Amino acid sequence: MNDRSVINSAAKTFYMSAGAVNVPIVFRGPNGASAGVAAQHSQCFAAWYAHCPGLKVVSPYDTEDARGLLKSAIRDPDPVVVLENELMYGVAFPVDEKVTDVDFLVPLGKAKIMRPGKDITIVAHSKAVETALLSAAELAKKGIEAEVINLRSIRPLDMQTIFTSVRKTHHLITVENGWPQHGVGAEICARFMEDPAFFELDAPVWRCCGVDVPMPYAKTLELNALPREPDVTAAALKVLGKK
Amino acid sequence: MNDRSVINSAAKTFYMSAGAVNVPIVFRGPNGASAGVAAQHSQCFAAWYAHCPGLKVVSPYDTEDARGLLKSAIRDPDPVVVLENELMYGVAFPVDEKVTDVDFLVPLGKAKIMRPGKDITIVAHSKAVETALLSAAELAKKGIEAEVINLRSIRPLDMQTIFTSVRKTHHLITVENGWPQHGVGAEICARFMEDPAFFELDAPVWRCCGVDVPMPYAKTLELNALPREPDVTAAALKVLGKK
Amino acid sequence: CSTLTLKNTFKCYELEKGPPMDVELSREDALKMYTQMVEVRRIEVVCNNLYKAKHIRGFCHLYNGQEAVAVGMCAVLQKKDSVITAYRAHAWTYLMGVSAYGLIAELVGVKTGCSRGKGGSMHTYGDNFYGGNGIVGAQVPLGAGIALAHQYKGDGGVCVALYGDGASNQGQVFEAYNMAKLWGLPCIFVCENNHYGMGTSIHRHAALTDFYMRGQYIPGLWVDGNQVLAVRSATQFAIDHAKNCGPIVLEMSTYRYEGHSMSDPGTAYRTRDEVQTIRTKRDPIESFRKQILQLCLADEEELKKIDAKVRKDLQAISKKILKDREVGLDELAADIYSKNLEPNIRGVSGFNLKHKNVADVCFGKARRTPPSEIKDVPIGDAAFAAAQKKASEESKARKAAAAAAKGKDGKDGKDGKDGKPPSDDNDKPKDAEPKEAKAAEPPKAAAPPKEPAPPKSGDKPKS
Amino acid sequence: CSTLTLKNTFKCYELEKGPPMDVELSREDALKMYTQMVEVRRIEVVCNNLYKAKHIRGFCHLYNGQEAVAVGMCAVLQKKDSVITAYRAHAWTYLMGVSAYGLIAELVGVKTGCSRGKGGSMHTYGDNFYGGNGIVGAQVPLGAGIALAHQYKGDGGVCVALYGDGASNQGQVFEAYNMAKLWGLPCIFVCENNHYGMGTSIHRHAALTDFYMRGQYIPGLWVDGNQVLAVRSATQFAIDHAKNCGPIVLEMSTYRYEGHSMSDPGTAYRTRDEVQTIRTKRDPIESFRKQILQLCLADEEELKKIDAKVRKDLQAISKKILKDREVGLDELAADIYSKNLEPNIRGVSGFNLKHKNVADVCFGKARRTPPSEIKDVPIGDAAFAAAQKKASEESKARKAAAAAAKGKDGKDGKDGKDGKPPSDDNDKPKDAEPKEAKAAEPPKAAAPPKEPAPPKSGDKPKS
Ligand SMILES: Cc1ncc(C[n+]2csc(CCOP(=O)(O)OP(=O)(O)O)c2C)c(N)n1
Ligand SMILES: Cc1ncc(C[n+]2csc(CCOP(=O)(O)OP(=O)(O)O)c2C)c(N)n1
Ligand SMILES: [Mg+2]
Ligand SMILES: [Mg+2]
Repeated sequence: MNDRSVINSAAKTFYMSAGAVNVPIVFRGPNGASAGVAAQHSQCFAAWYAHCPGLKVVSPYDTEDARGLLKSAIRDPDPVVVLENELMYGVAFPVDEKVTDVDFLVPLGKAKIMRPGKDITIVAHSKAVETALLSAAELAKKGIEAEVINLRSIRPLDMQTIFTSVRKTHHLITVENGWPQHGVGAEICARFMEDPAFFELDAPVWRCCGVDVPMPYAKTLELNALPREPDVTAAALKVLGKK
Repeated sequence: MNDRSVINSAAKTFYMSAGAVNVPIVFRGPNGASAGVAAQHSQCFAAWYAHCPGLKVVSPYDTEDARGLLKSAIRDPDPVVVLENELMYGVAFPVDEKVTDVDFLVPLGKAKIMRPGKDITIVAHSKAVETALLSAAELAKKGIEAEVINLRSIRPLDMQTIFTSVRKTHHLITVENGWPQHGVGAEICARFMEDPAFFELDAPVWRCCGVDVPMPYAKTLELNALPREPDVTAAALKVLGKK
Repeated sequence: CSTLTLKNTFKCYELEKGPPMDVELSREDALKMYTQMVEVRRIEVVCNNLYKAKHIRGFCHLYNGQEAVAVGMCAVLQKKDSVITAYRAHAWTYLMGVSAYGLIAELVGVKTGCSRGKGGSMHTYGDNFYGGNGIVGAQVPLGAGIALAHQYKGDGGVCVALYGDGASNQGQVFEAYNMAKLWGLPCIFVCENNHYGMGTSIHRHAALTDFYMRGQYIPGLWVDGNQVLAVRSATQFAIDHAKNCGPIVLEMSTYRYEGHSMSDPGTAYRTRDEVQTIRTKRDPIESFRKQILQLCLADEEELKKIDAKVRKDLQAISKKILKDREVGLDELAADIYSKNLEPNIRGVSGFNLKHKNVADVCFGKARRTPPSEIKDVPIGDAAFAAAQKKASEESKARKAAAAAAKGKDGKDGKDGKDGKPPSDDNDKPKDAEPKEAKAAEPPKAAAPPKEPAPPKSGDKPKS
Repeated sequence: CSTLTLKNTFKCYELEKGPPMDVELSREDALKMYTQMVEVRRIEVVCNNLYKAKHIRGFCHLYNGQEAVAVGMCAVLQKKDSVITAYRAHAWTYLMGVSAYGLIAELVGVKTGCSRGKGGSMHTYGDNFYGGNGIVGAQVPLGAGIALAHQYKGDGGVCVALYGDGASNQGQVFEAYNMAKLWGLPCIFVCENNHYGMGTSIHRHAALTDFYMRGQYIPGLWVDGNQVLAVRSATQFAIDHAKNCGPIVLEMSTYRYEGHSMSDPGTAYRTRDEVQTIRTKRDPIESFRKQILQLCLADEEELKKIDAKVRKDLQAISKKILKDREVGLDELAADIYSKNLEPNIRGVSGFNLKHKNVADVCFGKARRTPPSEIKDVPIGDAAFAAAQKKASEESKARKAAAAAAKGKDGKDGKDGKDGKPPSDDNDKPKDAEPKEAKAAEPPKAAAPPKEPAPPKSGDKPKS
């Protein structure tokens, strides 16, 4: 099953059949960089899949996301791509009891505010949410309240949640571990250009992305190939004009 | 040869081998929508390939582009993806004599100004350049001088040419036949957010893209699934605040 | 009902015996199949004309010359069975239950088309007909998946997955073979060998042109695909095989008269002579007509009447379709998703379109698997483990019986040599039952589900 | 030099005869191969330890138990031949000329690594060694492509494309088989059957576990891959075959002692007993050691000395590597492109990195094909047409000779029955020479280039 099959057979059939044949399938698997596995095993496919109408694409961050989004994907009548992060497989998160309910679902297409704040909005997905939260904690020490948004879904993108947040914070940065060009952050920038929320921005949107190189193996290079807390914090300060 | 092979074997090898093994290969073929061939045969892969470092991606529009870019691709020591447009195969363009020279090359990574103008910049690639040119002609009738830029290369993106143009015109729209989300226009929007040229803009950048649906077969739907001259002209007028 | 002996119509590969050579043919069946063949050919004639008149656009792949394959196969397929094919799909679409009107209208791109004009020539669907597919070979693994659904549901159906000689070289075909064999799927792989890919003769694209053998470890049957009765027999044989023994590969040897698609005159890579010879000597309709007359199941007059009626009906349909309209522009953004999440869809210049679902007014509805149909049956590795468990239990039972017969203790059904309980073996897929402890040799295969005989093709090294 | 008779080491598939069973072994070769096997095993022991000490990270696939395959094959490969394999690449990397230092350093991720620490365990390269590849099966079509380069350049080299038993089910392997056979490529496909994929025994992943037969129309040879002499003979045989007759498939039956990768203890899907039995009865190093002693090519003492020296050398290397440094951060953006076009590369937060090329200070240089090496030789379809033309000319020559012998006219070398000139045939690829007119029957294959005997596997339907 290659990428073209996902697109051509799963994503397009409902439309091509004018609604006669839906394709209730879930594609799930590890996505993005793991540790020390080098270029061929480290690639974020979020933007690739989310480029294509007909697919729904989700990218869980924590336990709640993983369980709730996967269950929603399975119950959804359309093809859903669930992009999991290998590094998060081993991470335990405390969860609310409701999460263990058999019918616990996280709605597809809705972002989640992980931490409220009034000074700047940080949008991220998958493991980058962790980076965003770390950065928000750091910013808090400087008296800056960052609102962290976990996208959860990449297609559709829940722009309303972001717009609403920016109407409050007037500043936005995006954080992703994928490559920049035609990435998730790029689309968010474009959506701002095209929405009245653009005029709420006090500074241009800024992207923190994976460095635009194949993932190197060497540890220091690998560490530096993805955005880390200080990068995000620095970007936030820059956007806020505090540095 | 599927997309992952293009990326994993061709794009990443030079980096993974620390420069020991270069991959001088050219992938060429028709890209994007043809006529009446429906969803499975109509998809623009420009953004997909250009997402990936290690690849060079070009998207010729006319005869000069097709010949010059393909020859450059063949002579280039790196993997190059040449995205041709099936509908342009049959279109003849008048060419300068120099184009027929055996050593005629079009440099990879450089955009071309197809028509100079001072009021608004229209950036496009592949067949959408035609749409942009038609729109420029239409705008000229209204006394608006549009500068049309043919991207030619999608990776690397020649942002300098666009920035320079916008420093003059202060207005920008992008035109592409591919889907909007994480597309070529999206990246251009993001680059503007991150560059001082942002402050040269008198209005947000606007994208004209393929409609966010799989390509339908029925003729009227098909026609309406891609941006046409009136769409681009309307977008230009809107960005210029003339409507 | 007449009996008739088939000649030179089958070649077997790794099969003990092929289909019976004596076949029965009733007057009713004869007339039905004859009519269908005439219909599907006539449909293509109509499409050809509509294309030339520019009412049909884009790709259009005609089936002329191959009619006996679709008609012969559909003659024995049942409602519960399913079919998936490539882009040369007109005849299949029609025979799987889409009306000629719905089919041709789809090609013309109007609202009355079976996909409301949104799919076109290659993307037509019906009940248990999973469509044409424009990506060479892509339908084959999908077909194996449909067969898996039949197995999972236990509905007794088989899936027919059709592909061309050119497609037979696609890697995904071999991946589908492998999994179908491992899991014993009720899948009939059918290579419609019309001797050419897209301008490429079989000898230039395939290293082994015996397509019925290319499953290698899957039994195969070569069939004269221009003889509708041979096709029908072979299909019945294949259905029985698929249900009882798992996958089988059929090669339907046939020929296409027209070019690959409408843009190919079809003469650049083969001689006019070649086409003419097949037309005169092996035409599926002509030869069946002769058989019918020989067997006196109908007379010349009757058949001519059928020809005339089909021609007239289709002419009327064709005329009527041209008066139909395309769907409205509102359907550009219809049915992207079965359950849409974002009401506004981006048009060329902003989020100015509204998603809508028109599925309900179309021929089918998005069908969700009702909870009652969701079963807890093992598939894939779990099915494999279940088969192993069953085999192990049977062997235990046999041993226990033997031991009992010899008057020894039955050891409580455990047979671990070292006294370990069977569950000590770590090689079990999740959810699988414990099975016997392994020997130190690399493990031997348990019988795949439903597969009585082990594969034979692999057992004959020469030295 | 001693002579020795191999036993139970080969099984042939579609081959008239296999490699000779009597092989010669010189003292020099014996010691060389013995040393190499000890080295590559010791390298893995070192890697294993370094991994456990967290100096090596990520994936790390050890070769323990399979040493005879790489050592036996490299014993007869020549400088002009090339190799490509999967991620289980350490032994191959070393034997293809990368120093143990460069190899282990790469795994440790330091600057002295053969890929400067940027590739890691799976991405090591050398002269004519096209690397490991982390994508299961991806190296196989690349290998066919390298073989095409050998054919194109006419350099007399062959390409060895290695893959695992699990990878053997990948569709792209079958696509590579087909094209290699059609074009007569000098490609040796080698399935290193270590009996497991990633925790999946061959019987759970492959419908036909005779991997040497899976080329179907490509001859195959089963080899006891734990006997280095068998491997060496088989490889020489395969090289001769590949050069003269095109592709061949070798199955090297072997076993891996360790888990799939370092994160797999390797005991969940097989018994400890199974591993232990192979270790004691079929270890490639132990059994070769016995052979050497039996043949009196060296004495126990000498071999022990080798063991000790290898152990000592590698310990020293390992120690030294741990003092090496990683490349500087400036190399994060180095060598993305051989000819970079955009000086600034985007870092995590803006275009703040500079691209640089360090290829020149590394072990190799980006090699461009010099114009003198670019040839106008037919490949692919053109090669096919050329072969057809040659066959046709030969047949004309034969007929002419026969006619001359019978005293008839030679017909000016034309033999079209209807007097048409041969160029009347439209079925020619662009650039190809005209060839004989076709009969009305579907065309028969011309002999593929360099392939003397037609494929036989397809000629045996049972009924
Ligand atoms: C993956 C893919 N590759 C190439 C094509 C272009 N193409 C369309 S049909 C065709 C030939 C297939 O021939 P065959 O399988 O023999 O089917 P036939 O047309 O004879 O029915 C090709 C190469 C495609 N549609 N999809
Ligand atoms: C395309 C692809 N699918 C899956 C994987 C994950 N994977 C890595 S190794 C492996 C098993 C391959 O086994 P085999 O070919 O027998 O090689 P061995 O490890 O035994 O040498 C799998 C499934 C991958 N790397 N690439
Ligand atoms: Mg065909
Ligand atoms: Mg293996």
